[in-house]
Amino acid sequence: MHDGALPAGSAPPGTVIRMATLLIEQSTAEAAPIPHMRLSRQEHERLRRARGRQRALTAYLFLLPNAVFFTAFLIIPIIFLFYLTFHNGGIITPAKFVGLDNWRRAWSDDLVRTTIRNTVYYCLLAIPSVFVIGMILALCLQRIPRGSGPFRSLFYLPTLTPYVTAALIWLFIVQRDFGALNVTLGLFGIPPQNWLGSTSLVMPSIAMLEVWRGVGFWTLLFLAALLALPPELYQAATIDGASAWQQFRHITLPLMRPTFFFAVVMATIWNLQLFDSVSILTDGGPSNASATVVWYIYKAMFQFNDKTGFAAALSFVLLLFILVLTLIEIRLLRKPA
Amino acid sequence: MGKRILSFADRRRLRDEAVVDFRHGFINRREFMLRATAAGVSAAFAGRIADAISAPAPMPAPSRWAKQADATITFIKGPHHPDDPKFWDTLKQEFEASHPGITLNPTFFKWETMDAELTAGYASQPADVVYLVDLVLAKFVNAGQVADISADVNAEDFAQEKAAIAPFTWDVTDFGGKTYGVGALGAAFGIFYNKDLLDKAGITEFPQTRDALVEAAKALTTDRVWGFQFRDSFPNYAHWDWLPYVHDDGGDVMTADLTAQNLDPKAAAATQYLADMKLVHKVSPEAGAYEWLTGNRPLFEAGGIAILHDEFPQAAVWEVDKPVSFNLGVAQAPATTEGGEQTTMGNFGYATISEKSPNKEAAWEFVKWWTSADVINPYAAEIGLQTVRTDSSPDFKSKLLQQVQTEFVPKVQGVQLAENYYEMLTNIWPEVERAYRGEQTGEEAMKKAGEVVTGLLGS
Amino acid sequence: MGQVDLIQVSKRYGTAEAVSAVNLAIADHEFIVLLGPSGCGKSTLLKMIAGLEDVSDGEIYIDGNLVNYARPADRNVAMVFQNYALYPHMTVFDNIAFPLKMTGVAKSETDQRVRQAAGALGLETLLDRRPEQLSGGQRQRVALGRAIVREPSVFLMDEPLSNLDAQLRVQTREELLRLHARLQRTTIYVTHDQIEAMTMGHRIVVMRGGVVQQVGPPQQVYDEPANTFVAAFLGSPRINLHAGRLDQGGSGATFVANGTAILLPPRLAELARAATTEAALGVRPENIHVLLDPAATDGASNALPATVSLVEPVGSDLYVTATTGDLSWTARAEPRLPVTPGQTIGLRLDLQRAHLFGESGRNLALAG
Amino acid sequence: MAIETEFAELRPPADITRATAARRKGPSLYLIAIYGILVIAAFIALVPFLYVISTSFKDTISLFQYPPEWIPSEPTLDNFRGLLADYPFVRWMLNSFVVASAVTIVKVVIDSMAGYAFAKMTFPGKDALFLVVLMTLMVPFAATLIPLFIIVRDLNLTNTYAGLILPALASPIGIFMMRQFIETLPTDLENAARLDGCSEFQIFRRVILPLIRPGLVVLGVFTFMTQWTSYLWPLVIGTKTEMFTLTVGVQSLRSLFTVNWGILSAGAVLSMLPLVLVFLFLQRYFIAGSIAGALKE
Repeated sequence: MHDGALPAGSAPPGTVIRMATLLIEQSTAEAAPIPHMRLSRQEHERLRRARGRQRALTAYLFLLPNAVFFTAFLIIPIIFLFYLTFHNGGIITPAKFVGLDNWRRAWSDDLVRTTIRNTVYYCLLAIPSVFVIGMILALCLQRIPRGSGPFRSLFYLPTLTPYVTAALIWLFIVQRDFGALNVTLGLFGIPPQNWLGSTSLVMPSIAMLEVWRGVGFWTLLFLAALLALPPELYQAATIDGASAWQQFRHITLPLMRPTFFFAVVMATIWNLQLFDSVSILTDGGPSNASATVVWYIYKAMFQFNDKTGFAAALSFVLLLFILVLTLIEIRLLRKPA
Repeated sequence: MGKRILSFADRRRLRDEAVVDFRHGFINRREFMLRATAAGVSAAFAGRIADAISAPAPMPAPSRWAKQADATITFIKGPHHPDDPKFWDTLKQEFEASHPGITLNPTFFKWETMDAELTAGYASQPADVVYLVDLVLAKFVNAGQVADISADVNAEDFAQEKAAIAPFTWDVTDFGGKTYGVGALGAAFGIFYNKDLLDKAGITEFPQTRDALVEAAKALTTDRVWGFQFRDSFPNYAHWDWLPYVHDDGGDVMTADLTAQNLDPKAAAATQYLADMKLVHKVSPEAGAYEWLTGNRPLFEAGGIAILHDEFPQAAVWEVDKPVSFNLGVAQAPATTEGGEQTTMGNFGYATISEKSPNKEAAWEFVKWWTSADVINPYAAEIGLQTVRTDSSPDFKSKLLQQVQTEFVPKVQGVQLAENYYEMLTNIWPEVERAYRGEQTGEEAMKKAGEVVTGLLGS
Repeated sequence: MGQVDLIQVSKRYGTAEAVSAVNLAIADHEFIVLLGPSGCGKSTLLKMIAGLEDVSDGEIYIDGNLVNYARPADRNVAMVFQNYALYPHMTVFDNIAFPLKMTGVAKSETDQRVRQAAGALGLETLLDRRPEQLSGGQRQRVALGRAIVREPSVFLMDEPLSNLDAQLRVQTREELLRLHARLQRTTIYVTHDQIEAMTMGHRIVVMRGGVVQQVGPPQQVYDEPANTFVAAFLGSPRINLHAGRLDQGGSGATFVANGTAILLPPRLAELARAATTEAALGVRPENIHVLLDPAATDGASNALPATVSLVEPVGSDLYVTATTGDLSWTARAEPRLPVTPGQTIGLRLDLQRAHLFGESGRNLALAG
Repeated sequence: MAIETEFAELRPPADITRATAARRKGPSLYLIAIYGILVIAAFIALVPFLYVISTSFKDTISLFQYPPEWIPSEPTLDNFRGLLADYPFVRWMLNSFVVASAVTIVKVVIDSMAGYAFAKMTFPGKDALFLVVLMTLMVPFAATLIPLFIIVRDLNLTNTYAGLILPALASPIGIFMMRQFIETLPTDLENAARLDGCSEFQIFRRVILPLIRPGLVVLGVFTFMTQWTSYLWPLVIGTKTEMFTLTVGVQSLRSLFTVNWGILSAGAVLSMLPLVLVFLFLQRYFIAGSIAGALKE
């Protein structure tokens, strides 16, 4: 096929077919006699339903083991929790039906508003920073030729620490006189800070603990996603002269969208349920500055008198809050890449 | 199911071969898995939940004629000493030796989750004897979970013992004329001071009034030593250091008859006094600076604090287990004015019998045995806690504990037992903390605290 | 026995109809090809026969028994997938042996049958390799081995050659035909490549938009296309197809399109009478003869002067595209014909072998 | 030899993809900066541990000198000896190990089965069920603690391994991960196996499971780690000291009345050791197989 330019005025080969197809309509097969089906419609329906049932049964068999534990140890407790929201007592005292009191209180109680504000403030502090640091470290790990193995293990170490140990370690770190934080700040001449004792610093210091604990997990998540990206894209971009930043902006970020989607959704769900470090380190103090929703649920359910219904209602308020946030995130992040 | 009494060792051996102890009978692993999955799905199981939801079904009361023997008493308490489990192994042998036919099963809850564990216990199948601290006693009595033991307590054979236990404990365990527990032991709270630092500053006698305390604290404060320190955050039970000052001024969380709040205005002066230690006199560290276990105590041990509010049982550690390098003294919180009343606060625990216990007689035998002088005193001495007996006192190795038991315990001011007491304290404390940080005055803090208490009294 | 009957078979995804009311009777030992552009439903139809897709409507019979509701394994069919679908974690031997192991055939017999199948396909030396260590052709043969070893009554092949390079494709095509000749198993072969269809199938089923356009032996479908789609789809280079009008003038029927009038021979004139005025004329390139001297066309009713627009030498032939007025025609000529673009030549149309299509593209020569 | 070296430069660097920046001769400023960031980050990750490790070798007296000694002047093993003598630490470690591995093994099997059903099978109520699975992720565990405790106690499972293991089998995260992972497998493989005569279960065992081994390892490491570090449930369900798990045991060292920091840090160090070893061993899988696989949309 030599591709000399076609002489002017001649119609390109394609046009012939296009005109012809205008006339083509549905044409019938050859005129052989049309055979008809041997089974009646009802029989087919019956057989089809039987097959559907058989397939569903196999699927349910696959789900059965999980379903047993799921119902016994998660669904029934949640149903029992929901039952509690309409009653007072019900655990160590006979349940007294109180209608929507608990739900109303869960919306109106001002400590609930404080705890929601604290929890959201904590998430705004912890999630972006853990993602940014995680991403930076992942990018660095991807670029160094040697030694990424040991670094990976070191970063992952904090994630392996049980909450309790991490909180105890953190007590050492934020200790006023010989804590690592104040000692390092002292080097720069900054006076020792009252980390867990001041209302403005308590949430940032808990966020620091959670970032210190969580960054390993997110770094490895992002690194895994980076390594899974096809290398030839980067080679092409380098040949086209794209700078490292342009490559990051136009190749890495868009392709990492599914990972970000998983990361943001999971991080929101986990961080909105912050409880362990708050209950061990500050128990919501000082002056409820570090009080989170789950901390308040735990207190109301176990420590206060006859507040289990309120605590149950508050847990569902938290569930709805997380659900709404997750649905928003799904819509925001799920846009086609 | 025939009952097979196995020695302790056998039970442990079987236990380790993952054989499950299923209500004192033994079945092997395979049968257990069958039952667990069956229980997991069977309708009966769902019925079980319905029972738990409808009402805490009282366990079938054992008929009177059941032989006294063959009862197992489960006892649950919080750990008072790292070696508590060992102490209770020996106590178990002693009890079983003197009470043939009753086996004792001592267990522990953890202080941090005492409420969760006890609530869960009462919700299904609690221990027969439960050690309840006064903070939670009212809540569980109010919930009908604690047995009324007035009959046993007022019986003649117990009269002599009853008289020997401090009267304030009987007031605490008395609800509507009935008695729900026997005082066992507890902790009194007050002041420790570094005698060497005081001598160096020329203070020969520990200050008895608030003004004297301020002057002493100022004299003691240097760039490396804090003259006076007290706990200021709720997880450290800071309200125990605040309440004596409030009580000296005639205030308290509630009025004596527990019907109205008693903070506003009575507690304002005490709150301001303590706040000024931090804000005006600057003899105490800034609020929240030092956490109790990793801050105040190590600092005091290292001679960084002259006068420290803490719990007296710590005297056993600082005088015997791990002696500090200086002379140690104990004292009560100072009175408001010359010759005024000095208060010692205390938090005591009570042996109670669960309403759902099937072996209440055997449980009472154990309570009587444990709270008796010749059992409770040596045990208290071992763990360094104060007892509530007035006829005798434990021969503490620590002289200071001896002094606390004889001088301060009789003057202990008990806790005000209303079932919402814990929630009141949880909501009052943020206001006190704001006063300690100077964000509001004592008066403003107590005004809000008073509203909190009134609100909770109403519900 | 490999008799396959499709009766009113349809497949619906929601409202869209991927396959609509296909009726087909496939004889035993027959090699039938489902041909059509991608998305015409041929693969879906194949998967319905295999049982990998449910039949929305209609019935499928294999060896006389209804298989609509039978499990794929119980239909005694074997399938070769487009991307071979070899188990990456198993060796070649295990891949071929897998169907026998799954249906409980004794170890010794499995061993013997696998070696025999491997031998037939020249895979003896590769038995302990893993799929990723094989070339495309080798993998394709392993997939074939896995199908053969089961000795099914029907072979189903879903574009098995499309991933091979051109040269290997021709060679494998011949091997498949030799295999079919030897095994005599009914084979249903799906492809979008018309050359494969023409060279391999006893019969071809041309499909479009889920509808069967025509069924018949390759040469017959080539020579008597049922409609303009079949005519255009078969034959390379494509048939010259022009829409126009029919005039029943005094001297007989003429076909007029964009200023070019062609007198129709008696055979076509006969057909033209039945058609409405709208019609299309189709002439295959091999039925157009290139005349170097344009003057030779005057006087002949089926010869037209034209100016050359494109010359495509393909070695064995020369394809010349020239235009008369607004119509462009492609003709097949001798490879060394001295023709250059722009030159005016004559085109003689062998109208005896031309096709006349009526409304909706139906070939007027075919009945009904 | 000269020719060989001369050509050496001409050959392109071994791996163009991994280190596009490494092409320049010698460690460039860019590389130094990257290594710098990594070293600082590693230091920050490690410092808290160093502190605890050094404390675990100090005897409790010299713990709170000012300024604190980073490297203990006279390191002693008393804390470790005291820990192992006074507390059933080995038993706690055994408990943690038994519970974590039992949950991991069962979870990997039942979650991959559920994941396969959600990824590849069609059945009525599939989307609704999967939504329920996701919703349960959002319920704070603390809220279901009491109802769950009542159920487990009514089953008479307190202070038993079953009481520690069974409730943990109800966590939904594994199903979500497995579905994402299995969805990435090409359907042709399954179809080939169906044609070869496999029942659904045989397809799952012989085709699906071998192919998702990296995913299984990721789920395994994740579950083991979550169980090993879980605190609230073992705390409530195990009242006898010999039924504590490590996390509960270490926390109980900090009993209200006396805090022995030396013993506590020794406990923290020993409780970390096994998990670090498990991670180092499986780390290659943890990355290579990787969560990315599980996340392809």
